[in-house]
Amino acid sequence: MTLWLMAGLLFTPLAWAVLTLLMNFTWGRLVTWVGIVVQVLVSLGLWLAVSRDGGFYYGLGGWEAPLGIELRVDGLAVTFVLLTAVVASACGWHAGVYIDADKPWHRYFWPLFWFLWSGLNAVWLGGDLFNLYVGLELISLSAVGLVALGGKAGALRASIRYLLAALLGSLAYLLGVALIYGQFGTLSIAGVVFWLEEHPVPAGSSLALALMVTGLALKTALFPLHRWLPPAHGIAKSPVSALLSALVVKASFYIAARLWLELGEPLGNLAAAQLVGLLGSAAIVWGSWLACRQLELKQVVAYSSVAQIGYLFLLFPLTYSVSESVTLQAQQGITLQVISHALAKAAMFLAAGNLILSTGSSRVDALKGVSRFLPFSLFSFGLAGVSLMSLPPSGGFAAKWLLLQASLGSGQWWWVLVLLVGGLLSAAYVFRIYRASFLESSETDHFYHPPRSLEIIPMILALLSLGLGLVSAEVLSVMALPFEEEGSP
Amino acid sequence: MTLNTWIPVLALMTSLIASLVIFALPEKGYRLRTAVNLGAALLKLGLVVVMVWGVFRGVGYGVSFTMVPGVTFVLKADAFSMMFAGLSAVLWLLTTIYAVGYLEDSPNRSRFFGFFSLCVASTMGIALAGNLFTFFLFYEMLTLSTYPLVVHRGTEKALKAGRTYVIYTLTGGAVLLLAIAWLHGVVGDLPFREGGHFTGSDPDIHRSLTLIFILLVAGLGVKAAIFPLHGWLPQAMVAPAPVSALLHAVAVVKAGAFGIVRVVHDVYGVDASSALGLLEPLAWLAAFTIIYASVRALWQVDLKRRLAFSTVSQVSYIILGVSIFGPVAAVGGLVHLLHQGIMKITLFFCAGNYAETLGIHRIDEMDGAGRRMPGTSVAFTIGAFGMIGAPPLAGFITKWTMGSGALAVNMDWVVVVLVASSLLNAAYFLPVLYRLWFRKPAAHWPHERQWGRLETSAWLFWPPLLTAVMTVMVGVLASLPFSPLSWAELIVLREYSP
Amino acid sequence: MTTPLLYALAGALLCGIGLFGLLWLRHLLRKLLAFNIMGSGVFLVMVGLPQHQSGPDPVPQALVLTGIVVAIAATALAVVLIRRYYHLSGMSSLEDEPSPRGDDPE
Amino acid sequence: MMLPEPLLVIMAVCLPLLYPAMALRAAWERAMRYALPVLPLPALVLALGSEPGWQLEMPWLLNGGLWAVDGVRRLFLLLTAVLWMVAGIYAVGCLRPDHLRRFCVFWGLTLAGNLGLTVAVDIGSFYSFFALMTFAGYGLVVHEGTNEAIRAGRVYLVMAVLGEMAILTGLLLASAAAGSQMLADLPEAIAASPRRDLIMALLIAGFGVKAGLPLLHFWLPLAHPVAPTPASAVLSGAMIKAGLLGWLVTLPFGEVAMPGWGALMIVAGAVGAIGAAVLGVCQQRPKAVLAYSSISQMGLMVLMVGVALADSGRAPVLFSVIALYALHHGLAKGSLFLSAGVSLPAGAMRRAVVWLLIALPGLSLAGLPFTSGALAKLAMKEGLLENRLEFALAGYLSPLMTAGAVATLLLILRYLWTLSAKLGTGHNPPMLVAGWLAAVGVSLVAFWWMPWEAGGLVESPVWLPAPYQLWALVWPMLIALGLALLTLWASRLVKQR
Repeated sequence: MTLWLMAGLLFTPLAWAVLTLLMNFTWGRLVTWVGIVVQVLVSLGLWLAVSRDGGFYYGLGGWEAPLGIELRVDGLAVTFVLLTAVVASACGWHAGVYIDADKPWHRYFWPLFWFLWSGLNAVWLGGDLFNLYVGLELISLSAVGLVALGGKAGALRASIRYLLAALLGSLAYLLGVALIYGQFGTLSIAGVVFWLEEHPVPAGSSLALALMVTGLALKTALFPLHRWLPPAHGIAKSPVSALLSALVVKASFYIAARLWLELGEPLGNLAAAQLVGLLGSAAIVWGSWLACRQLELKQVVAYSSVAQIGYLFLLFPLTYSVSESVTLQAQQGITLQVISHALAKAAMFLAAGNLILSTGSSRVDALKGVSRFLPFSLFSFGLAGVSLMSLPPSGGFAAKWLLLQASLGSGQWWWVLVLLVGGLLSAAYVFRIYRASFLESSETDHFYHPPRSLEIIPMILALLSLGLGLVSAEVLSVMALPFEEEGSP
Repeated sequence: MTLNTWIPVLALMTSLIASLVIFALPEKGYRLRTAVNLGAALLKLGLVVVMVWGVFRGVGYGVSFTMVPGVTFVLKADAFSMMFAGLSAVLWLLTTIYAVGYLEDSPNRSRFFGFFSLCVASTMGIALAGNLFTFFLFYEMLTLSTYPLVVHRGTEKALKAGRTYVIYTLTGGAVLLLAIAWLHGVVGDLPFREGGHFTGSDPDIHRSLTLIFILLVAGLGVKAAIFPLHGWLPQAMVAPAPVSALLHAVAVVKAGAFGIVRVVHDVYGVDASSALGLLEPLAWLAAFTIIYASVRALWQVDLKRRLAFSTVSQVSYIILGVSIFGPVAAVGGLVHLLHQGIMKITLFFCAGNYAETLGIHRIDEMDGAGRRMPGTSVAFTIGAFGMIGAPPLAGFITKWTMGSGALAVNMDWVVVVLVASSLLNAAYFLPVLYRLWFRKPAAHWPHERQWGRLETSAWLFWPPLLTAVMTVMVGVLASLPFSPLSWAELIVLREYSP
Repeated sequence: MTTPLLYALAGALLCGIGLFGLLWLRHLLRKLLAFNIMGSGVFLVMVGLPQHQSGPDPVPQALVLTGIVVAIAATALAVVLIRRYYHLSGMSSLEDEPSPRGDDPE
Repeated sequence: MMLPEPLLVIMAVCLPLLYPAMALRAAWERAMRYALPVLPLPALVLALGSEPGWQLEMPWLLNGGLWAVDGVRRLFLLLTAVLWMVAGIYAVGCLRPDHLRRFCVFWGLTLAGNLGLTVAVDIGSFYSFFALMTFAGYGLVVHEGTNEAIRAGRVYLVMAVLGEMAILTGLLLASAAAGSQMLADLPEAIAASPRRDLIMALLIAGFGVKAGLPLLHFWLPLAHPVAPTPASAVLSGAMIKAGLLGWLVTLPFGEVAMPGWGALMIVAGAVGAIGAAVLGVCQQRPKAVLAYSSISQMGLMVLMVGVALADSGRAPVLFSVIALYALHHGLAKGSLFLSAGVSLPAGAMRRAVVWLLIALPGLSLAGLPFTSGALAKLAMKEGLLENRLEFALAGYLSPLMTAGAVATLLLILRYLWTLSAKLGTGHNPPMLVAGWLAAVGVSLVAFWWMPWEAGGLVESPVWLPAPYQLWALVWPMLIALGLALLTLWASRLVKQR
């Protein structure tokens, strides 16, 4: 059964990518929606299977590592697979209605969308470092393509900038992989850990880790390597922005986190961990600050991503040389942050897109007084904002709670301040939007209500991110021992 | 899962679902919206009455599940939560009636009532929360759902007030979160328990406990508007009258005060708080707030602002009451939770009536309004005298009980504070009453509306009268069973002899 | 100093040059070429560094093959984008706005 | 069978308390006006018809309510009921139609408070009614709406609020010391309390505001004259006695001798009695003179309170004397105030009768033989006899009383003098006359059938003083007359120059 599920999971996206490449936009949409159903069902099935029976290793086509592709199917991975399915299908659904079918180049949306999806699945499930690289590249290239779909010069500039950053990050990562293989003779993280248990740490091996983490940080847009992100996320079509912010940046972070959790203890050092944490904090503050200053709605959301990504990197200091329980809390907290941010940010971008459609302008000022029309999307935007502000009962709150506990438990109280200030700063930019919408002005008497299907999608996502906090214990229990799985080297 | 598990959840859900339904209703669906509002309010009141009776007989209502690893979400009905729940259920009903009349013909009513119900759901959640974590959850929800109401008018002034409000409350929330998380880190997940948890606790953690207590009070003190964290409250008075009435007089500030009482009584335990030396400074702070805000109120010319400062002052009575280490004073503090709510809502209703019917906002415009609107003015008079502490009204019962309690534990200075506050209250309320009844009315009112037979719309007319009658009744019938005083005595009995 | 190690060092050098070019050059095609140089350097390191007693390790060879495919795909995409960008804006670089020093990989 | 007394007492309090509800309908204004005299009727029946000793328990009321009537309270209740009733009759006649309903509302509330505090035995309801009377009284004071009335009202209110707070604090402290919510438990507890002096000071000052204690009296000469005439009558006749009653029921009489407080009160009383007379004779307006006269008379009662405090053994006897004096003074002062509003008839004979009826209650105050005043004065004299008292100031009491009597008559003469300048000729509304005549009648005649006690101090038949007593009563009056004539002559002289 699981074999069929795995096969479905891996090959549907690729197959659909090829299939849709051959069609125009309208047909592609129809086919994609069928594919989405298949993919969601498969992801759900796999998630259920793993949550019942536990994780396993899966050699693709019966080939074993190192030459074959070995997949690691554990609770965390399938949770992310499911998350991807949810967010991507929401974006796909939304895009089908949102994107203008008349522009000829828009038909490339569907293949790129499916390549992106397959790349994401490859990253979540990837077991060895090189396959992760391939997955990352697949993601990057299709993401760049999606950004470029905007078609205007600005979109192209943003996408080229994005592409260069992504490629540089990939190469840095690949160089790290090369060094690792050169030193340890294996590509599997578990293998490296196994090797390190037997031997003393060779000199210079920290360099490999540093290179990989730096490359991935660049792809994740950690401050101060974040400057490619806001233009790309801000200028892309709303469903694309949602995909990029919700999932794409998470993929590179996911690899970085796995590397750090396995290799951080032997290869990393305290200063590096604290430095990464510090950069994360700077990202939180700086990103939020800039988000407050943006004039365009989607830029606000994009800078908010920069800030929210900062939280993720608090994982590094909070798991380095601390007690077992703190590590666990930090991991759980970050996992929740990834999920809730993915849901909330996707909801926010989609809602922002709808609002732009409604008001006919992408500026924050244009929202003046729209709340009197009870725009559904504004409501979704607001609910997603609750999660971003990490207020209860959202998943963001649960994440923040766990991170607070981890910071207090590890004695690194300075992250507590960062977390609290970050929450307030995010409130500042979220409330800026609310505020604008409540301003009564006589000028706005026209308001276009987008189709219901466009409006309902961000609402579902926002509600999911809001409700995540209430069920976070269950969600986390499925990812029992996240990132850690004894496996064959 | 028995029915008893579900009753608290249902009580919470009534307003939550009402809120969603109202959001979904079209703006023009006036009758249906009113029906949903009132139906939900009545249903909730019924559920609360059932729970009050049950709690009195010792039935346990509650539900809990693990939300985040290590933390449980607990809804639980105990005597104290029923006090707050009862207050919000009763006043929600009245305020809904009032708001229907107040917002007649004004825009954005769906939005208003939706968020309004959401607020009440949060208040209910705060009342029924069974541990600090759950409390915090609803506490923040309250912040969020009140913001749209504060800025409802959409004017620059309202938005500015909303901004101030959000800055204050979210910062307070952050501090509170820190405190709760820290406490959780030190001792784990603590359910509210009568008598508290820290009696005879390990001396090693006393320093942390003290710091956490300060943070908790600071966080909760924002909503409870303790000096110097009260700045948002007078500004938030730009909101429509029902909002000022229910939320700022009752729900929001009470949420803060309620939280402080919870912390002192049911987390730390009154013995432990006293032993840690935390109560005395809190009492002084509350006393200072009482006096300070009353003095500030003297200089306000806007009626609602004056009432707002009065709220700041009165809420600190609750805190003063619980921070005196003695059962009788605690009764006085707790009972004020209800009394202040009833009295202040009366005053705000009346202020709203004056504004809506005659266009009066400033105190110097109120000359002779008593002749034009006798019913409202009688209610206002009763409310004001209640605030002053004139017997036999609600405020007197509070002051008398608290004063007796303070004397019983030899904190004589509290009596001085009470008397000074009463004098100040008289100084800022009596001139208003004088203008109402004994000045000649102006030639014409700033903005008069005719409503037909009654002095104002019937929706606006009856709620303040009812609350005024309640103000009298809870005072006169203070010794009946199930009166606020008796209920507060029950709470304190359970707290002091757990 | 074995030959493979020499390869690896040369690869590292190429990487450095490529990185320099990627960050320093303005023209987009030059940047792209710099990327390719850097990629070649990485591949050199990859095949050069891991050595078995029994001669070259076959695994990196396979990996590098895949890597080259990926690099070609990326290059192709980049060329398409740059061309289109040039058509739309008439510019061959991204420098229309002042770029702050050091923190941006352009 | 339900006892009639509890029913009556509830009616007595609730009737005036609920009466203001009639103001809701403008059409009932006329009925409201004519209902004024009916309001104190149940209280009157209660005071006359029931024997003291019953009580009504209401455990649900405030902190546990208990209403009862004992001997002293019964007299106060009687005074209150009678005076409010005659003033009510008078009010029907004299009220102008503007703001009539407002006046009636405050009238009813004030009356309810005044009656209620007389029957209340628990602290909560006593204080509640006291406050009700105080605050509602404000409405009566400022009713006319003139600048003067408003100023007087402000002073009244400020003093009243301060007084209320003093009472509240005092009661709170006393109640905490006693651990009880009943007035009856307070005296003992106060006597034993370590904070005795503080409590005493607070209570004396608090009730003293109402009773016109010197230095706390400022509001009184301002407020009494400006109020409408019937309101002045009840203010000066009945409400002022509420302060006295407050002292009687709370202070620790008979528990322990407190010479210090006693002396203080005696001095205060003396200052009040004589000082008020000095100020009073300089007043131009008749009602102001009467207000000072009230302070002066209250001074004498304060004096007795002081003696009762100083000499715990005499307290029970003095209680009945104080009650008697209060009753007498209330009725007489009430009819004097009411007389300030009548107009003189045309005929000379009738005029003479009217003047006689105006003067008689005044002379009664001064102790004219065969009046209630004579009885009260004699009882007081007997009660304060030097040889039965044991404290330092006892020797000064007799001259003080004499001086007081002189002062009283001087004030009355001054009142008549100023009144004669002011009273015009004209037609009186019948109800006004009826009210006034009733007041005079009650003061002069009905008094003798009232259930007062003289504590066995005055030989019967009480209304006929013994010769030596006669002289004791008369010679201060002669002095006063002499002084008055002297002044008159002197002023003529000055005018001629």
